[in-house]
Amino acid sequence: MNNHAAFKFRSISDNEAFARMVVASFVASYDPTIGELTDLKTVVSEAVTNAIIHGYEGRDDQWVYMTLTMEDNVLSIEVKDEGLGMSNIEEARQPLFTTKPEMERSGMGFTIMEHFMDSVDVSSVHSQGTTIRMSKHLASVQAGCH
Amino acid sequence: MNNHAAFKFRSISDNEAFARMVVASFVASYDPTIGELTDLKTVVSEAVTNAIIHGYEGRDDQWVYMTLTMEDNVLSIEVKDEGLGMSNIEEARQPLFTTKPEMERSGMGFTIMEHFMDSVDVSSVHSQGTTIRMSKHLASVQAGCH
Amino acid sequence: MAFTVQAEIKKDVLLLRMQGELDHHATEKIRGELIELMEEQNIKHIVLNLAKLDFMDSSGLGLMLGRYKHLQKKEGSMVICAISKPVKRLFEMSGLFRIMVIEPSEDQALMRLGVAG
Amino acid sequence: MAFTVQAEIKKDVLLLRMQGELDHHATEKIRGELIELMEEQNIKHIVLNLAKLDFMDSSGLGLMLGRYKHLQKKEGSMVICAISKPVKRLFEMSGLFRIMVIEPSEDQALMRLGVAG
Ligand SMILES: Nc1ncnc2c1ncn2[C@@H]1O[C@H](COP(=O)(O)OP(=O)(O)O)[C@@H](O)[C@H]1O
Ligand SMILES: Nc1ncnc2c1ncn2[C@@H]1O[C@H](COP(=O)(O)OP(=O)(O)O)[C@@H](O)[C@H]1O
Repeated sequence: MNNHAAFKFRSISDNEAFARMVVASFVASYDPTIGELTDLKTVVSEAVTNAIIHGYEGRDDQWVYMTLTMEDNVLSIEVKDEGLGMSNIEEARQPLFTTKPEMERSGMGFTIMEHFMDSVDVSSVHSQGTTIRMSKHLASVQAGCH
Repeated sequence: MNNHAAFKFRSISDNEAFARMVVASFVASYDPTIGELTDLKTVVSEAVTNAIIHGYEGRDDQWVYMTLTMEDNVLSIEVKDEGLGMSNIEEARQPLFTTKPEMERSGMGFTIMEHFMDSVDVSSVHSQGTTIRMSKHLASVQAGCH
Repeated sequence: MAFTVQAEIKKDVLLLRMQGELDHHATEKIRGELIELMEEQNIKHIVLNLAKLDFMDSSGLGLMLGRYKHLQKKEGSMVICAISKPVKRLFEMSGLFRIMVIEPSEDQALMRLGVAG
Repeated sequence: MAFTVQAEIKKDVLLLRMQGELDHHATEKIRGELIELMEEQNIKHIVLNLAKLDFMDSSGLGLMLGRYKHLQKKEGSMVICAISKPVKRLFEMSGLFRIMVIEPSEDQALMRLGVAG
């Protein structure tokens, strides 16, 4: 069964947990493995946190957008902000690279997304915002439960 | 902490459970009581089910819209469809009234919403769709956890 | 959280142990099978064990009322047992408490219908 | 699912038992207090018991790396114990496994720092 959902929510840090629960709820009916669930929650957490702290630099009255699409065996996740954007995407994706060391950022966000998902696409326009598109093939869905 | 989120998702019956989990996740950080959680999940289930089976008469390629707003102590929930609408709202809200007895509908959906929420507002335009607006004061939030 | 049901037949009594969340999605999945089973096995009474039913909404009420009406025609009855607090509230609100028999435990429910043990 | 942490001090060792979900929201809440506590109590080593940590992302890694660097200046160490599978994967991926000491249990972690029992 294919499915599609789209959201927007406020750029407050409480919504990091909310976004994780939303993705977990969205895939629940496909009987994902615990490992898949953890991976999906982790990458959503990374992308939404980045939108809040890098995109909006902590302003809590902005919108973070997320869309979830389940098509055949593949879950696609898009996380978007209309914040600062970034100038050098290549550099940003390097492990341990961060522009906010004073916030004790580890610079591992993108590395984690790339590691846990099959594909990660980043597009960003300076002072207009950033969109992350990720996809992952879920083994459990392929098994034909749905 | 006030919060706001808006969603749309496909009119498939799997999304009844999804919508319930979304509302539960949205209020999770406010430490609701188990009773409050059950009430909220139940009314969302009623409204989303109605959108799917009455609004869209089972067509599974349409959108159901939900917005959640937490403001001060009050959670507002709006569930909207762009389906058939209804001609007589007064009648529809009567306990045990249903236009789909052949589907074994109990006709208790609106009664349950009214019973579990502080306010329920229904607006509907024939062949344009139906919007349900409900609100509930959450005791736990008042207690000042947030 | 998905819905599952475990069925057991004792003479003309169908014992259903429900688990998970009984909403419109779940009722659509089981209604047909349930009706078929009741006809094939000539069921006269139903015992519903709701101990593990985490959630139910008005679609669940509709399913139960539907089966209740079936049984009434055969002068059978529907006995509900081990009902949880949230589901109990829904029963009270909808008036189902007035037409169905409620027993605290599965044993007591089966006893009432003479098929215990 | 909210994050909570229970702190215990044994000589110059700070034992932290973490519970729930350690994300950016949670790190922002506890970082200040943690730094203060470490300074006031002259902490040299930290033992992190992660048995009940259900979730962690790169913000949690950042918090741990931050404290690790603090301790390093005092020639102290950070010992992680009772790590769960999902959190372990994150540690492996990020290379944290190479710089931190891992012990299977809290007792063994405390023993290593000479403050067991
Ligand atoms: N949504 C975003 N908007 C603007 N900049 C971003 C966004 N996401 C990531 N970045 C930039 O990419 C860098 C690396 O991101 P990441 O790998 O997640 O590490 P971290 O969040 O720890 O800094 C960030 O430090 C930031 O400069
Ligand atoms: N979203 C909707 N679109 C169109 N009609 C609706 C909608 N929601 C409710 N109705 C009408 O109101 C009636 C009563 O609804 P409700 O009390 O939920 O009972 P039930 O769903 O069991 O019929 C329905 O039978 C239907 O005719």
